[in-house]
Amino acid sequence: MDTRVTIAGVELKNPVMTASGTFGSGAEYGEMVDLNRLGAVVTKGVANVPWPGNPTPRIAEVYGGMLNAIGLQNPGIDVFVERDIPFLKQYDTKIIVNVCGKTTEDYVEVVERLGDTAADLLEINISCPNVKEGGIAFGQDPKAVEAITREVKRHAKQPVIMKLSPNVTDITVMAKAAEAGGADALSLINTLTGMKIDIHRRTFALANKTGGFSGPAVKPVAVRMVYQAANAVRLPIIGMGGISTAEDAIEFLLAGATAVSVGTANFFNPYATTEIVDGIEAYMERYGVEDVKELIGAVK
Amino acid sequence: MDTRVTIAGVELKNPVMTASGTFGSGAEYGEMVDLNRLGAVVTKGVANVPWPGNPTPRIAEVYGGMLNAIGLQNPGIDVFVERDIPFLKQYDTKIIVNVCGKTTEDYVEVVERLGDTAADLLEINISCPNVKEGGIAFGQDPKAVEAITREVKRHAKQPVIMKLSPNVTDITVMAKAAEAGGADALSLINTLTGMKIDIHRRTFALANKTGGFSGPAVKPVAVRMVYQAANAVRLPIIGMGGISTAEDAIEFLLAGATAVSVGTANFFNPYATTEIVDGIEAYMERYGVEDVKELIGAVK
Amino acid sequence: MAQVKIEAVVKSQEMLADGVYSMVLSAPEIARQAKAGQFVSVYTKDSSRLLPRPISLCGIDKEKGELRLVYRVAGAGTEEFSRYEAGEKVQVMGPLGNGFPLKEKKAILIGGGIGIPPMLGLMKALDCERTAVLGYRDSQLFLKDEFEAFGPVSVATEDGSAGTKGNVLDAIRANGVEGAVIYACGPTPMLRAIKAYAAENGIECYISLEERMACGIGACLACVCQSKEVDHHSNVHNKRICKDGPVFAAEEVEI
Amino acid sequence: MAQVKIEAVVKSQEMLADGVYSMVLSAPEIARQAKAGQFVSVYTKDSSRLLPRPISLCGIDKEKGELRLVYRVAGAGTEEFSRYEAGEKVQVMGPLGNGFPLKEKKAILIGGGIGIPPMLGLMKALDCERTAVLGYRDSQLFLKDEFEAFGPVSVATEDGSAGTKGNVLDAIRANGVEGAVIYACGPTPMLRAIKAYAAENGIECYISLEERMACGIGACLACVCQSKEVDHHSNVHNKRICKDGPVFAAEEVEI
Ligand SMILES: Cc1cc2nc3c(=O)[nH]c(=O)nc-3n(C[C@H](O)[C@H](O)[C@H](O)COP(=O)(O)OP(=O)(O)OC[C@H]3O[C@@H](n4cnc5c(N)ncnc54)[C@H](O)[C@@H]3O)c2cc1C
Ligand SMILES: Cc1cc2nc3c(=O)[nH]c(=O)nc-3n(C[C@H](O)[C@H](O)[C@H](O)COP(=O)(O)OP(=O)(O)OC[C@H]3O[C@@H](n4cnc5c(N)ncnc54)[C@H](O)[C@@H]3O)c2cc1C
Ligand SMILES: Cc1cc2nc3c(=O)[nH]c(=O)nc-3n(C[C@H](O)[C@H](O)[C@H](O)COP(=O)(O)O)c2cc1C
Ligand SMILES: Cc1cc2nc3c(=O)[nH]c(=O)nc-3n(C[C@H](O)[C@H](O)[C@H](O)COP(=O)(O)O)c2cc1C
Ligand code: FES
Ligand code: FES
Repeated sequence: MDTRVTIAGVELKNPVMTASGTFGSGAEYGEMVDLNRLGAVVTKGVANVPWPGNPTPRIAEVYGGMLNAIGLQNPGIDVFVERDIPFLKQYDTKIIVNVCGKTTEDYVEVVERLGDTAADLLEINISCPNVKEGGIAFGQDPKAVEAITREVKRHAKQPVIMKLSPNVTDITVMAKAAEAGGADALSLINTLTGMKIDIHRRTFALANKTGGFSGPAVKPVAVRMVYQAANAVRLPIIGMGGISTAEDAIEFLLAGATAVSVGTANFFNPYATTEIVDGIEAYMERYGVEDVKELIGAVK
Repeated sequence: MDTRVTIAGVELKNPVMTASGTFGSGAEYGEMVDLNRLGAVVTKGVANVPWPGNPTPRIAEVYGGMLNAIGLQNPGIDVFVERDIPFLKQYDTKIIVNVCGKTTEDYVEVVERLGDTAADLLEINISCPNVKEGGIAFGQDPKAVEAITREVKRHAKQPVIMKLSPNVTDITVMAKAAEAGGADALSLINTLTGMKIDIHRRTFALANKTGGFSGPAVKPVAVRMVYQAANAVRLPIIGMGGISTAEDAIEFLLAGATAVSVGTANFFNPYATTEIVDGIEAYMERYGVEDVKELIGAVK
Repeated sequence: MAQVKIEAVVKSQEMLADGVYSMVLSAPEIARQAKAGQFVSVYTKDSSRLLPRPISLCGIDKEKGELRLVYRVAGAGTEEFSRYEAGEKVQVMGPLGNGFPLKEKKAILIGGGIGIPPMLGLMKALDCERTAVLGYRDSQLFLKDEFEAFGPVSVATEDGSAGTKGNVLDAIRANGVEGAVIYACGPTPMLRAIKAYAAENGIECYISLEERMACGIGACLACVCQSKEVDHHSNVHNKRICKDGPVFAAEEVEI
Repeated sequence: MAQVKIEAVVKSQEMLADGVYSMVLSAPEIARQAKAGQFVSVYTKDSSRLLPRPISLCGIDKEKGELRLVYRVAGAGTEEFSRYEAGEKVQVMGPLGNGFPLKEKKAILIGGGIGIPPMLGLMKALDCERTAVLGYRDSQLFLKDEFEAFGPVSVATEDGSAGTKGNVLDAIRANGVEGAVIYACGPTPMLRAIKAYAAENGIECYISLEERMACGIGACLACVCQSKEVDHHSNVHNKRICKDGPVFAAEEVEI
């Protein structure tokens, strides 16, 4: 049985990876999960300098999911390169570094610093709904998507995955803009913008008022967007949004994703990623699928 | 205790109404629910001529909600005016007629036919994701929103509520466009576009491939959009999307809605609407709220 | 009176065959009004699954106020039901749908697979000569002995391990089953074949259909089938299985 | 070893005061490693509520492999827990967090409201002179008698119905409670006052903090508090309560 998939020339032992921001840089979950079993670990977003993130409360539970407004707290690229990359290097898994920034220059700085590291792929987050500058501001305008993609590509040594926002009228427009800018792959979806109000205290549940909505509840939107994007561009797609079981992961593959990321599910099932790896194999066995690549985009 | 609210000059005995398409024209649920207790009944969308709707399967269950692709099956305005309006007229509740169409002329024709009926308000659905022509095509472009609003307003005798799609980058742009076109009120949200794939049969769960996603799972997106729209325009807003309890309804009021619609919840709890009416009163009692209008937009 | 949504109590649960269960519910408000061929909407307790599971009435005990549901585990919802033990409380709405018309003619009752249970309710309710033709996958002939109390029973099995090898029509032909009215419930290909058979032989025929449902009471228009005549509700050719059906005269619908 | 997520079994459940429950879980893999001041993440069975409910360890029985959780019903999740009976299975992850440092000095243990339970675990774990100061709403003095087995106990109640009327600091002053190290858990305003009190009096002080959590193990950065020094993980001034805490030296954090 062949579970390997390839993204922009990088071969993953299986299509299962972690979603940025839900798995740290792997160290915390590494106590419970064998990182060697994952196709890739995608790290929390890292910027050129340390970011303190947003005030608390940063998360709220909602029906079938959660809102977060972490605000991209991160130690900055220096600490990251010194500490987190060497940590991940110990494992037989691919390293995908998620990059955030407030300006194009910020992104470029991080990307350049990563050039001579062991990072296998770069995932550029232009879709974080929780920061005032950068983030989603880039991800909701096709011209901005194309421009930042082009600029990042000019400076990147590794292949570049553009991570798109679902908070748009037409995801195919954004996907095509990233393709036009030279992206090697796409990740989608980042979180939907959501809000929760505490009716007893009459306040917002999050200090930031709005937050990014993730978890099983968002899956139908994510599957739809992956399907639309996969049928609009020729790039490999990393699908995510509500994946918590192997069935969910397979749904994304059938919709057109080449690989999948598991995010919020880690919080309620720390063993989710490896259970999904096992579950995909069991499905392939059951239906006599020799090569996982046969599943990609098989439902049209 | 005063639970009355006013939308475009029409006074509702309480802010609880049904969401279009989930309650027929009231007759079916009337066997279980006392329609006299509702602020208003919003009917299933009606077009100028009968529409057969989409092939089955038209619905699919998803985590915390459902997808539907009914495709606006309806008997056409003639049967509607003859049968459904007189039925609703028997009750002490307001009648809001939801209008759909493929072209601006279709909408105008229906609106004109409704002019001398007992309909109290018109809700114009420019956001149905399940029909090829009309529907969402109008609702995702601000110029089209403004134009159709203006045209409908020119022909409407009753106040006009424009029903907006959440499948947009910026809901405030659409809200402002409707306001500019002369809308008297806004309804939001219609359904999010979603997809489900049956991994065992390797087919789409819906004959239509995509469907409108509704139910408790979508609430955080709906609350956020109601809040954003309420803070962008001066129009009263009818909030909906995942409301199944009084707590949910109050969350929408606090976010800025003047009234709320209950949709998918009717399917798993036919008594949802009247339970919500009771629950809002209990909340007002508990917190000493004399007038429900104090709650509207109280969280900023 | 009309349908109600109530909290029913499980009286008993029993496995009849691999994955096929019989559950008796105490639901007097529903049982009082119910008739054969109607169904109930059963709700799961798992709040990620909100839509009703429509299940036909296999038995109605008006005196005890009980309903019997016989169902196959088909997914997560029915799997949840199969774990209920006596005493468990369940949200149930009903009775829903029209039920079978009770004709005073020699009747052939045809059930295929999980379409068998509603025919047992009808078998009991009819008061004329009647014979049952039951199609199973294999030799696990659930409910068959209960039908035999009311009339002769022919069996077809897909694997040939009992009765006629093949489908219900094979069993009808093999056993020379005759009648003046057919009632049938089962998979669509079976119903399609029966409709054709009835038409050819000029036999009155009623079939019970299935479709995905949301409201279960005729409001949402999810569960339509194509009807020959313009339907009275939507003024098109779409009858609602939950409200106008699930039982239709075979010639009324395109399947 | 490290934290694990396991299926624990409820051994007993008891109401201690209005809305305050004591639940004992069999969870040997966690109990074996646990220490006072740590907590566990408890998951609800309702699949609409996915995040963990962090609950402190009130008692750890390493021999029996049991954990005791004492919790207040604060919302839907804890309400669900309160309905569990012996035999119920529960998903639990732990042990989480750092726990209290066990100093060999005369200790004052201060618990306010639902901050009382973790102090009982510490009261048992300490092996030096120790006194407890417990702040309650009213005369329902849950767990008080259990503290008394290990040392003197002072009580404050908001309504004055038992002990000193007022808060824990009022009780400390009223009873002339003295010590060389303070351990405290309770609402933030109480902790803030204790921090100031300890600083004024030059007493070493450890406080246990709370924040909304998603991962519970330091990966998601949801549960931060502001720290005086740059934290080693994110290189900013944000310590993670779930991983770097929940217990902090009072001067380490801004509250
Ligand atoms: C009028 C009617 C009567 C029925 N009577 C019986 C009966 O007596 N015994 C029995 O075993 N089954 C019966 N069924 C089928 C039964 O409703 C489904 O097997 C059941 O809903 C599956 O639920 P699940 O959660 O196990 O499966 P899932 O596949 O997880 O269900 C997902 C969703 O699809 C719906 N669904 C799945 N299969 C069907 C289906 N075949 N028909 C309608 N909705 C479906 C479910 O209700 C749910 O909303 C009947 C269906 C209808 C429409
Ligand atoms: C380290 C730590 C230890 C704790 N120890 C105890 C204890 O021993 N006994 C006890 O009764 N309570 C304790 N709490 C508080 C307890 O976690 C909350 O009361 C509980 O999570 C409420 O859940 P709910 O579903 O009942 O309420 P809801 O309000 O419905 O919960 C909604 C969401 O908010 C979270 N949440 C709500 N209140 C809190 C809170 N105060 N802190 C963190 N998350 C919260 C829930 O976990 C859930 O994700 C502790 C909290 C922390 C952080
Ligand atoms: C707590 C949290 C933090 C996140 N941080 C990041 C981030 O730093 N960079 C990023 O690109 N996406 C981030 N995301 C988005 C996820 O990577 C993912 O796109 C989204 O959560 C949808 O997947 P899920 O439903 O499986 O969680 C974060 C999500 C969560 C829940
Ligand atoms: C089965 C179904 C049919 C619907 N039909 C219509 C319709 O005809 N016109 C319309 O404007 N909205 C229609 N809607 C959208 C609802 O009115 C509502 O906007 C949406 O479902 C969100 O609310 P909810 O989550 O409470 O269901 C329909 C929704 C459902 C589930
Ligand atoms: S299920 Fe709603 S009309 Fe039949
Ligand atoms: S809860 Fe995730 S870092 Fe603490």
